Amino acid sequence: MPVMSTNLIKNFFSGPATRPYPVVKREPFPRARVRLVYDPDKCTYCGICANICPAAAITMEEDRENLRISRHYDSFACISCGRCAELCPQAALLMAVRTHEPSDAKVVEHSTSR
Amino acid sequence: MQQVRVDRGADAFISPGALLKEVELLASEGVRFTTMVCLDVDQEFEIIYLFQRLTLDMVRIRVRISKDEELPSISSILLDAVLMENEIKEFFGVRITNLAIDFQCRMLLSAKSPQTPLLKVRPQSQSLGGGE
Amino acid sequence: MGFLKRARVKSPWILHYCTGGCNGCDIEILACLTPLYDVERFGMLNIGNPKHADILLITGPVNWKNRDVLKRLYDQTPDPKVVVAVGVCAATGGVFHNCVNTLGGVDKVIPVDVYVRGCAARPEAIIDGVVLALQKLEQKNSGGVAYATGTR
Amino acid sequence: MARVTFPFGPQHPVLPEAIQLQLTCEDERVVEVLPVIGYMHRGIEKAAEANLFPNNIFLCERICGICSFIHALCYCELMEGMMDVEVPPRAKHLRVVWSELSRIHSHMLWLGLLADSFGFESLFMQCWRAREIILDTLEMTTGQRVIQSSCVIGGVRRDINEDQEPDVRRKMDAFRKEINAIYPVFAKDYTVKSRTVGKGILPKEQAWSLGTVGPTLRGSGWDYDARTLGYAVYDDLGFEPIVEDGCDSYARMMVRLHEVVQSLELVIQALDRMPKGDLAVTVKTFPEGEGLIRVEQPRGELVEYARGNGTAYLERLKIRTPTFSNIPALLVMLPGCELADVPVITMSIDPCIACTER
Repeated sequence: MPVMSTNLIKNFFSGPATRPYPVVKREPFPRARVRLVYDPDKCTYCGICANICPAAAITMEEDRENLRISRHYDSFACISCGRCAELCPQAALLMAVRTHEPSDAKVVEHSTSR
Repeated sequence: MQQVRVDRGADAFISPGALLKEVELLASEGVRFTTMVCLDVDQEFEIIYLFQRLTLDMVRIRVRISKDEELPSISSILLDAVLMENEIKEFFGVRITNLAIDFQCRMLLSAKSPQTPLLKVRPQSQSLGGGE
Repeated sequence: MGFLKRARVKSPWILHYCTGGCNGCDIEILACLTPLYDVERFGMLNIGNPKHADILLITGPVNWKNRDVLKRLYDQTPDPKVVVAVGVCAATGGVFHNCVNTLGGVDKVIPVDVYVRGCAARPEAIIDGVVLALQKLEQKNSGGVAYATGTR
Repeated sequence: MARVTFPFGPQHPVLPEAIQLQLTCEDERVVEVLPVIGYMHRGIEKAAEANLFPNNIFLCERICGICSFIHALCYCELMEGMMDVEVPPRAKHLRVVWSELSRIHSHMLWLGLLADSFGFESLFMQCWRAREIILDTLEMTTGQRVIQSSCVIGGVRRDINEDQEPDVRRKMDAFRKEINAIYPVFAKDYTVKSRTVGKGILPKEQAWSLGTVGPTLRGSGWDYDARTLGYAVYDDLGFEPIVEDGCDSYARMMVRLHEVVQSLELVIQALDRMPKGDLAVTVKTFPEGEGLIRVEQPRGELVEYARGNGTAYLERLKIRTPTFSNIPALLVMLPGCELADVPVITMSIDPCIACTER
């Protein structure tokens, strides 16, 4: 305890270290990798992201009758590795810095090719 | 042994009967157990024992046994091998005898888990995912 | 009883249990309790006894061995209680989706009220999740929502 | 005397992870201990056979969230060795920077948890506050706090560019101030010494024969560190393993404390020597044959073995994690100790259950 006391006194006068999170929101670092943003207009449904996804969060489904491909993205399975955004040839996927908000139900995003 | 690359078939296989004698010889030289790797090769198990010398080089022993053959445990000579032997027994169903501590295939898996998960072809009688 | 109900919402006690993930979310939960994110500001306290807890923070995909432990912890926690699944493996299994020994998601075993996304979940997201859990606790307290009845 | 057996865990406030120790006690003294593991087992080795081999990086990273970068590094170095890929020198230096940063963050985390295990709350808080500087550096440079996902086969995905480098150095200076304040507390404080000195003795001979690795081995007087094998660029950096002769919890703690300071110097050295150039090379082949690699994790030596067959799927991936070989040491250290010392001694091997059970 005696050795620690100098630290304690210093900490007492150095002001709080706490980030008052919900009140003051700290800007994440510009290269942070948190959330996957998808642009359905740019997507060509090539399926590279679905093949490479290590968590199987992106899946592609082929509807042979109507010649359509639908893409499903489960953000509750996404591990934010950013591999898909790196490999997307159309830059339809981006990693954004905004933190995910909590939710009370699992929702899967769908989109279908025209 | 190199840090990374090991060419296949670089060292000879020894028979399971000669295993204990070989390990005893190594242990008397001050060699300690590092790990063992089990591979499911067609109708046989290939088991690689890796040891470490005081000079930090690695020593390797390879054993090939058929799937229903028994393998003596080396845990009586090197006690710390017991966890890895239990793991192999559990994951592959290798019949290892004379284990110093036998977890009865319940070290990592539970009764409801899929049994012997690392076999390439699982026995038909076991269902995947257990039962409720 | 009005005082007890209010006290429960103003100072929820947390029980943290790891059901077999990678630890990433566990250390982020601990990071929430330490100076920089300090959830004790909200009156939250991390405790080791399920009988004192109001909020269960569960991380990791459930496996066959600790499924029973998790059920037991859930049963021992007194009503009203809120379950928060932290991290994507607690929600769906995430990267462990094809691992043989996992069940994939806490909601296969016990009912989950709040999901927190992220791998690993950031402390900011965990704080947000706990704040949402508090609202759920308040609703359950005032009888707005029927108590979770369990899947058994 | 009556013997009592009772469980320590799987849910216990000292251990964030699920492990059970079945302790048999006579009065306050532990006479027998049996670790019951398996509460965190997922089956990663099987899943690694079912995944495409580049996807296994992200799976291997999540064996353990604390030393995740080094798990990814180990897998990538193994695959590169099997496919004869030459990694660009800049990527090698970046790998050293990030693996040493994650070593610092793991050791600071452990030092805090050790302080917590004997009830020294203010020290716990101070360690974790200092650790956040490292986490900020990691987030700034790789994009994520604990699971960096920045190592790929053939190089790295992220760079520390010119605008970031002064910032990283500033953060390292800030961290040095913090560790200078924490160091004397661990080294000299009466409370810390009375709870760790002479507790959990692991004699030198037994430390070798039981197969312990990492700080547990080095705390018993063996100068073995897998970094001396010279993967990445460790052979170019001035690196000497840290050894203590005490054989007790205090010695193991001092090894880790010194390693924090050493890792800080390694980070600075790697930043100074960092050459310019490419970050990664493209890999077009598939792994074939067998490979074995040893790298040093914060907790000790990590051994990985892989066998490939020339396709995109591995035939077998075997991961021997450090805690797996440190657990037998608990069977020697715990019997004979007092019940109140069980958390401290268990913490002193830095158990990582997620690693052990994979």
